[in-house]
Amino acid sequence: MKLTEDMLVMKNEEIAPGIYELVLKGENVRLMKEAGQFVNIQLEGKGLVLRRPFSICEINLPEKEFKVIYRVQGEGTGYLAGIEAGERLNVFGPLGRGFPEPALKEGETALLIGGGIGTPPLYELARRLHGRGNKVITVLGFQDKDGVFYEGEFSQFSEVHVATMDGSYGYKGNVLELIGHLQLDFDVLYACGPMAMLKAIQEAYAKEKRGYISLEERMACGIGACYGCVCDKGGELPYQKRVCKEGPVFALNEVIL
Amino acid sequence: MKLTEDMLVMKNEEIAPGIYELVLKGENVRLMKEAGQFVNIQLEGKGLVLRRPFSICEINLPEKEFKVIYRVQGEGTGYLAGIEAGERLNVFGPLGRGFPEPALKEGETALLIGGGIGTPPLYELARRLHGRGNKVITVLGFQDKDGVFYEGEFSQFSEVHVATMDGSYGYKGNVLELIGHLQLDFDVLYACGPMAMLKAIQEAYAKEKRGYISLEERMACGIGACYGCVCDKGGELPYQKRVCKEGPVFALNEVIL
Amino acid sequence: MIDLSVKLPGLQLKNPVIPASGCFGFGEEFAELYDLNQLGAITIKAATLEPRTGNPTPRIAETYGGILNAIGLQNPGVEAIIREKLPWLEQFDLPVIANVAGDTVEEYVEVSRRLAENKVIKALELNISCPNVEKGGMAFGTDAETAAELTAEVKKAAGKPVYVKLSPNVTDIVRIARAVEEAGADGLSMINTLLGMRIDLKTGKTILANGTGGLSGPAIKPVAIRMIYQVYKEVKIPIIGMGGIQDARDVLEFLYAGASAVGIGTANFINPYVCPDIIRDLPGVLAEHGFSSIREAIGFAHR
Amino acid sequence: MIDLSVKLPGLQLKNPVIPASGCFGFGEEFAELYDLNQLGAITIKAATLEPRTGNPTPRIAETYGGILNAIGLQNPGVEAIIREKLPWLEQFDLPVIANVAGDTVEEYVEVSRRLAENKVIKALELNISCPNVEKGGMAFGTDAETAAELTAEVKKAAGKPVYVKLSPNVTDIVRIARAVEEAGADGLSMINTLLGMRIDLKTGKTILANGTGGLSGPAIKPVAIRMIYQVYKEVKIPIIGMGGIQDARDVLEFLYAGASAVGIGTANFINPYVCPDIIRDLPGVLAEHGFSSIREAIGFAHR
Ligand SMILES: Cc1cc2nc3c(=O)[nH]c(=O)nc-3n(C[C@H](O)[C@H](O)[C@H](O)COP(=O)(O)OP(=O)(O)OC[C@H]3O[C@@H](n4cnc5c(N)ncnc54)[C@H](O)[C@@H]3O)c2cc1C
Ligand SMILES: Cc1cc2nc3c(=O)[nH]c(=O)nc-3n(C[C@H](O)[C@H](O)[C@H](O)COP(=O)(O)OP(=O)(O)OC[C@H]3O[C@@H](n4cnc5c(N)ncnc54)[C@H](O)[C@@H]3O)c2cc1C
Ligand SMILES: Cc1cc2nc3c(=O)[nH]c(=O)nc-3n(C[C@H](O)[C@H](O)[C@H](O)COP(=O)(O)O)c2cc1C
Ligand SMILES: Cc1cc2nc3c(=O)[nH]c(=O)nc-3n(C[C@H](O)[C@H](O)[C@H](O)COP(=O)(O)O)c2cc1C
Ligand code: FES
Ligand code: FES
Repeated sequence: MKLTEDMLVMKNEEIAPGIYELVLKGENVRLMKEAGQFVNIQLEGKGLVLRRPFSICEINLPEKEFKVIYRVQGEGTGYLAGIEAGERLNVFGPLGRGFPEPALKEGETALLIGGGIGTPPLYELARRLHGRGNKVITVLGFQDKDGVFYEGEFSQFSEVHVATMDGSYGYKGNVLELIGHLQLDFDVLYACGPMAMLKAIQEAYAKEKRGYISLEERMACGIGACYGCVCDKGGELPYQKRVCKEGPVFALNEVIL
Repeated sequence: MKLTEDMLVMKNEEIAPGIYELVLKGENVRLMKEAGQFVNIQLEGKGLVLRRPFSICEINLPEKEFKVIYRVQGEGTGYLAGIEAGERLNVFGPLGRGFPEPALKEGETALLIGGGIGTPPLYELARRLHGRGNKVITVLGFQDKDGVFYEGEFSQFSEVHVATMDGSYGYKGNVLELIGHLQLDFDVLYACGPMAMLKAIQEAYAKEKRGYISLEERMACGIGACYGCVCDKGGELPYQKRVCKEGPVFALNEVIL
Repeated sequence: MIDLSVKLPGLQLKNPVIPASGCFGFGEEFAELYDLNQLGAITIKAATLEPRTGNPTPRIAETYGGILNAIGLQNPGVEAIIREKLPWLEQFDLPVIANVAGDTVEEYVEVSRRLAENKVIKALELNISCPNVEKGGMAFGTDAETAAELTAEVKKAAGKPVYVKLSPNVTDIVRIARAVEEAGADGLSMINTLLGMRIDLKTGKTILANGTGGLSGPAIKPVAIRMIYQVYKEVKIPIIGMGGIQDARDVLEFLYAGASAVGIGTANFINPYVCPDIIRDLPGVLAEHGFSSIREAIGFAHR
Repeated sequence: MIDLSVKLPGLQLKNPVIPASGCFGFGEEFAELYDLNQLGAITIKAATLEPRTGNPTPRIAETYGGILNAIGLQNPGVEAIIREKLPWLEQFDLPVIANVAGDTVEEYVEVSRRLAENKVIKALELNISCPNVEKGGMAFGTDAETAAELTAEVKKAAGKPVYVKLSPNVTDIVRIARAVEEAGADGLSMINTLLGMRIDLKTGKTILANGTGGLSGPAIKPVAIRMIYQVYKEVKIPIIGMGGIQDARDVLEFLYAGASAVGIGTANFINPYVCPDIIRDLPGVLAEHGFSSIREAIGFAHR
C-alpha cells in the first residue's frame, strides 16, 4: 500500500477572505490516527516542484474524507484555490506526530490556542477531547473581523473566545491578553499559530503548565530524510529535531523557539 | 488589440489514433486571412515553457472559430490532448505567411499533397480553391489504415487519393508513387508533410512546376525575432529565411531542403 | 506617483525594462505588436564584423522551465545593421544598446567603434559570454584577464559607455566582474545563458544540431539572482540583471539583489507582450512593497 | 529480458538507480515506504568527523522547476553513523555508498578511512562540491589541483573504491574530472547542485537563512547532461549521473550522455516512490528504444 494517493476533491470553498476549506476523499484517510498530523499535497501548477504541507483539520473515517483549511499565501496555495470538486490531488500522508490526547486525564481542562491559520489542526483535537469528556476551552486570535473563521464549529465542542488585533470582533488584542483578561484556568494547553505567538506562550506557560505546540518549517521531503525542517531542541549535539518527523507537535518545553 | 487571446475550446476530440481535432473560438479568428498560416498555443503543463506551433486547418469566420488538427507527439501535445471543451487556451496568431491562392489562374488545377500530420493546413486551402472554381486534386499519404483521417472532408472539395505505406488502405506506397501511378496532371502543387516527402517533391517537380511547400522547424518566438527557425534559401549571405516569418510556406524552388 | 525612471551610464531610462539581446531581433517584429516607446531601452541582436549564418537547425530545444538555444550569432554584419536597422530604430524615443560579438579582440574593437559612432546607439554591450560559437564568445568571458583586456581595448576605441555581459559558466563570477570594472567597464549585464544540452531519446543525438546550447528562462533565475547578489557587493558599476524574468515580481527580486535595470529575454517568446505587461504592473508591485521609486528597491536585500 | 544490472568499481548493482546523497537520509524513512532491496544501491548522507548541526532554517526554498537547499552537512558524525546507522543498513542486500565531507584534507582522509573499514560500505563518494558550507566543501571541487590532491590522499588511506562528486559551479568541468581521474579516482558522481539564491519580496532578505543554497531538480537537468556528455568524452572512469532526474526517460537521457548509473535526489521529495517507479519503468523504456541492457545505452549519444 502506498502512502501517496490521488484523492478526490469533494469540496474546495472560500470560507473567509483568502481562507479555503478543502475536503478530500481517499482510502488513506483510514491511516489518519492523530489530530495534528499533516499531509503533503502535490500541486500541478507551472514551475511548482515541492509538495505543500497542510495540517489535517478534521477526519471523517466513515466517509473516508478529511478536511484541510488553508490560506492563500503564495503560488502553491493560489493554484490550489483554483481546484474544483471532482478533480484529484495527490496526497502524501498522514505524516508526522500529532497532539498526544492521553496527556489529558479525566476531569482535566484543555485550553486550545489558535492563531489565524494555525487554528485548523486544533479542530479535530477539540472534537476528540470533547468526545473523551474533557472540558475544552478554545481561544482564537485573528487580525480582524473579516478573518474570523470556525468560531461556530469550535463552539460545538468547546467554550470559544475570540480576539482580533484591531478589536473589530470579540476582544481587542492578542490571544494571550485575552486569556489573561478572562483569567482562564486549564490543565493542558495545545497551541498552533505564528512563531511570535508560540514564543509568547512558551515564555508564559512553559514552566508551570503541560502543553503542546505545533510548529511550521519549510519542508522538502516531509518524512525526515532531507533534514530541511529542523528545529532546535537544545542539549547534546546533534540537537536538532525534524519538524516533519519528530513533530510537527512538540511538548511546550522541549523546543527552543 | 492584442494578437494573443484566451480562446474558448469548443471541441478537442480524437479523430484517429493519436490525432486530435481542436476547435477554438475567439475574436482574433477574424485576422486569419490565409490558408497555411499558423498559431502558437501556450500550454500550462508542468515545466512547459515554449508555445507550440500548429497550422490553421479551417477558418469559420461567421462563428469566429478555427480548427487545428494535431498529433500527440510529446509532452506538449500530450498535455493538449487532456484539455476539455469549455477550457481556455492562449492563442498567439495568426502568424507567418500562408499559401498564395492567386498563384492559381482560372481553369487551372491544383494538386494538394499531404503527408500524415502535414495534411491539415491543406484543408482550408482546398476549400478556398474549390470555392474559387479551380479543380483540386488531393493526394494524402499515411502510415497505415488506422492513421487515415480527413479523406471524407477533403472529398467535399476535391478528388481524393490515399496512399498508405503498408497498403492497408488505398494505394500501397508513398504519395509520389501514387501520383506517378495515377499520372495526375496539374498546374500548381501545394505540399505539406515530412521533410523526406518535401525533398522528394522538390526533386521531382521544382524545375517543371509551380508549387508551394510548408515547412516545420523548432521555434521559440514564432514572429521572426529570435532566428531560431531559419531555413536555407541559398544566394548571398545572410541567406537564411525564418520559417515563422517569411514562411512557413515557401515557393517550391526557393528553399534548399 | 511611482518613479520608474533609472539613470545609467549613457542611458536615461523611462523604466528599467529592457528586452535582452537576441530575443528581440532589432525590434521590428515586436513593433508590430506594441509601441516600442513604452520600453526603457532595447538591446539589439549581437553584431559581428561580417554577416554570419549562425548554426545549423535545430537551434531551439525546450527543457523543464527553460529553453536551450544555439543560434550562433546569426546577424547581417555590422555594416548592414548600421545601414538597414539603425535608421529604422531612430524613429523611436528609445535608447538602443548594441550587443557586440567577435572572434578576436580586434573584431570586438572594430565593431564597437563603428556602432559607437552611430547616434542611435547609446551604449555598447560586450557579449563575452555567448556559449554558441566556437571561437571568441564565451572564451573571452571565462577568463578574467582576457575579459579585462578586451574591455580596456574597446573602451579605448569606442566613445560610448561599455557594458560587459558576463557568462555564468564560471567558477568565480566576482573575479571577472571586478576585472572588467577595473578595466573601465561602465556597467555589467548578467547573466548570459548557462551551457546545457538535451539528447533526443529517439535518435540518440543531441536535439540541437550544435550539440550544446545556452539555457535561459525561469529555470536559471536563482543562479542569476545569486550572481548579481554576489557581484553587487563587490563592484560599484551598475548591473543590468537578467535570467528568467517573467513578471514584475521577478523584476523586484532582481532589483533587491542589486540590478539597476533588467533584461527580458525568453519571456518574450512565451508572452509577446511581457515587456509592456511588466511595465504596467511595476508601479503596483513597488507600491505594494512600500517603494515609491525603482531607486529605493535597488540592492534592498543588502540593507 | 532486459538486463538492468551494472557493474562499477566496488558496486555490483541490480539496476542503475541510486538515491542521491542527502536526499535519502540513511534510508530509514524510505524503508517505511518500500523495500530498499529493490534499489541499485544507496548513497547515505554526508559524513563528517564530528557531529554537525548544519545551517539555520529556513534551509529549503522553491524555485521554478527546482529547489534550493542549504542543509549545511548536518550529520551525527562518522562515529555515530558507523555505530547507529550502518548496522541497520546491513540487513539489506544493497551496496551502500558513503558520502564524505570535511573542512580539511585530513578530515576527508580520516572520515574515509573509518568508513572504508566498515563492511557495509562498498564505495566512498567524496563530496568536494557542497555549496552550503563555509570551509571545505565546494572549495575542494572548484580547483583541479586541490581536488586531485584530496583524491590521491583519500585513495592512499582508504581501501575502497573512491568516487569523486563534482561541482557544476566551475568554468571547466573536464579539467577537474581529468585531474581527479589521474589522481586515482575510481569513478565520478556528477553533478552536485548549482549555487543559487532567492529573495523574499516581503522581507527583502534571502529566503534561505544561509543566503545562498544549492539548486537541484528538473531545472538543472540540461546542465547535468551537458557536463556528463563533455566529461564522458575525456575520461575512462565511469560516471554516476544525477541532476533533475524525474523518470525512466530522464534516466535514459543520462545513460545516453555517458552515465553508467544514476542518482535520484530531489525527485524523492516530489514522488516518494520515484526510485521503485523508475526501476519498474526502465525495462519498458529501454525496450521501446531498442535496448536489451543498460550497458548498450551507456554513451549512446557518442556513437
Ligand atoms: C506541518 C505544517 C502544517 C501546515 N498546515 C497548514 C494549514 O493547515 N493551513 C495553511 O494554510 N497552511 C499550513 N501550513 C503552511 C503551508 O504549508 C504554506 O502556507 C504553504 O506551503 C504556502 O505555499 P505557497 O506556495 O502558497 O506559498 P509560497 O510562499 O509561494 O511557497 C514557497 C515555498 O515555501 C514554502 N512555505 C511558504 N510558507 C510556508 C510556511 N508557513 N510553512 C512551511 N512552508 C512554507 C512552501 O511550502 C513552498 O515550498 C503548514 C505548514 C506546515 C509545515
Ligand atoms: C509552422 C508549424 C506548423 C505546425 N502544424 C502542425 C499541425 O497542424 N499539427 C501537428 O500535429 N503538428 C504541427 N506542427 C508540429 C508541432 O508543432 C509539434 O508536433 C509540437 O510542437 C510537438 O510538441 P510536443 O511538446 O508534443 O513535442 P516535444 O517533442 O515534447 O516538443 C519539444 C519541443 O520541440 C518542438 N517540436 C517538436 N516537434 C516539432 C516539430 N515537428 N516542429 C516544430 N517544433 C517541434 C516543440 O514545439 C517543443 O518546443 C507544426 C509545426 C510548425 C513549426
Ligand atoms: C534565442 C536567444 C538568443 C540570444 N542571443 C543573444 C545574443 O545575441 N547576445 C547576447 O548577449 N545574449 C543573447 N542571448 C542571451 C539573453 O540576452 C539573456 O542574457 C539570457 O537569455 C537570459 O535571460 P532570459 O532568461 O530572460 O532569456 C540570447 C538568448 C536567447 C534565448
Ligand atoms: C536537500 C539536499 C541535500 C543534499 N545533501 C547532499 C550531501 O550531503 N552530499 C552530497 O554530495 N550531495 C548532496 N546533495 C546533492 C544531491 O545528492 C544531488 O547531487 C543534487 O541534488 C542533484 O540531483 P537532483 O536534481 O536529482 O536532486 C543534496 C541535495 C539536496 C536537494
Ligand atoms: S522535510 Fe525533510 S526532514 Fe523534514
Ligand atoms: S521562431 Fe523566432 S525567428 Fe522563427
